[in-house]
Amino acid sequence: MILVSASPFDPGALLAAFAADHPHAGAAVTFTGMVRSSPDRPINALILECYPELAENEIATLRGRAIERFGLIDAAILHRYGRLVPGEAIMQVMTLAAHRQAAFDGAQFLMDYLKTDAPFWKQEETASGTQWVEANTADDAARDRWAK
Amino acid sequence: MILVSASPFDPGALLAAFAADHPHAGAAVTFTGMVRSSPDRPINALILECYPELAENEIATLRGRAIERFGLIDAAILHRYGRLVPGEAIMQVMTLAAHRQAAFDGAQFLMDYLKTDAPFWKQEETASGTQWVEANTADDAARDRWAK
Amino acid sequence: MKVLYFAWLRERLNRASDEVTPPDSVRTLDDLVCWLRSNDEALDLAMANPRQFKLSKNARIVPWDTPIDGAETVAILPPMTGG
Amino acid sequence: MKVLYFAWLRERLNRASDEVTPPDSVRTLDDLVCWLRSNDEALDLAMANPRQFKLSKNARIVPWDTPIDGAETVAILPPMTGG
Repeated sequence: MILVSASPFDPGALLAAFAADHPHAGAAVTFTGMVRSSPDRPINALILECYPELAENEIATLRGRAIERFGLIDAAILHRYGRLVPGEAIMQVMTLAAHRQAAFDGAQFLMDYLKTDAPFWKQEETASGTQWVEANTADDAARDRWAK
Repeated sequence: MILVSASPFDPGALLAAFAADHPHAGAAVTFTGMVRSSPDRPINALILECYPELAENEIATLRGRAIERFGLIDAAILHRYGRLVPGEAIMQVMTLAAHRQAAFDGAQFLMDYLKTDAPFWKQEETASGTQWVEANTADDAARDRWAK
Repeated sequence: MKVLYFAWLRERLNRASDEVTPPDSVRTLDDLVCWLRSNDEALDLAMANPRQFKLSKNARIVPWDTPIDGAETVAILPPMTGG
Repeated sequence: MKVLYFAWLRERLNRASDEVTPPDSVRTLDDLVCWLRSNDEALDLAMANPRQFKLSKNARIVPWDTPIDGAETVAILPPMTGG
């Protein structure tokens, strides 16, 4: 399952549906990314710009690579765009495998690539205005650990 | 949150409740372990024996160590015992952190220790009888990678 | 051929896309970017550090040396910050 | 003092616990296990590879050399297979 959408999603309901689809898998790992607002850096909202057609294509490719590389039973990726307020889920990755390590590795692989290779761009809306979030070189390093 | 119980739980509802408790965290990782029955090794049920009082104490200690070591905002561990059929959730670990790597590391740390240091013992009920699941030396190795 | 701009590149150019007809000398996406920059000072300035951008052709991320043959939509993508 | 047995150890002994009063010479959990084994052939056999077992005292996993002072409940735990 791949979903790139401006509509909110329910992380728990998605996990329930995903697990119900494969009643005989052993291990599921779910990563949920949420809009964070910390006291030292409060934000009103996160605005995500997206190139949806490209996002769907790239995410489908990544999903296929993760399934093959880690022997996953299934993988699902959801990513929102538009304006989100603190606490809302931005994205969710779910992996299913026979054993836990494959499920963990598959989820981390997908997250590391989504951070750097999926066409989304974040803007933070704060009391003093709106600014683009800068790309993080640590994210490139996290992705590159999977190169082989 | 720690729960050691013979009653079934709903993985999705637990994730929803956990995330709702901390609306300003950035990253949640959820691991769900489910009873697996494969075509080449079908089982009717998994029967988990437990020492509940010890399990609660050990899990509480592990939870505290994970929170401190990875700077987690929160961590929750649920583990069932009793008789479970294929597809049912055996256990769930959830971690919340500001950033994804801490959430992933905390969840893996908890899983690795739970496998070897939490007082649960699995029996597989198959067409030909019931047998104890043998401890896996790979699980010891997985736990030992966190030694420092 | 349509060229799309995203995020802060879109903001700096004050538009989300251009409709262009590159000359025959433009054979790769790299050539296309050079030609676009030579015709647009704002784009040239915004892309002073070109290798931070990824390029897509018909909604697929591709290497810079990809031929433009068959390209209906090319996008210039600033470093991505999703996930 | 109560001694608890779990999983296949419990099955092999055909009981889940014993109520015991160890002699004064038994000072540590290690001593306790030795004393229990010397009095019970089935337990002695089942624990032929003793270091695979963990021990708990009052519902806390503790090292084998832990003093038995204050122990109300000791458990002998075969290798765990939860998670």
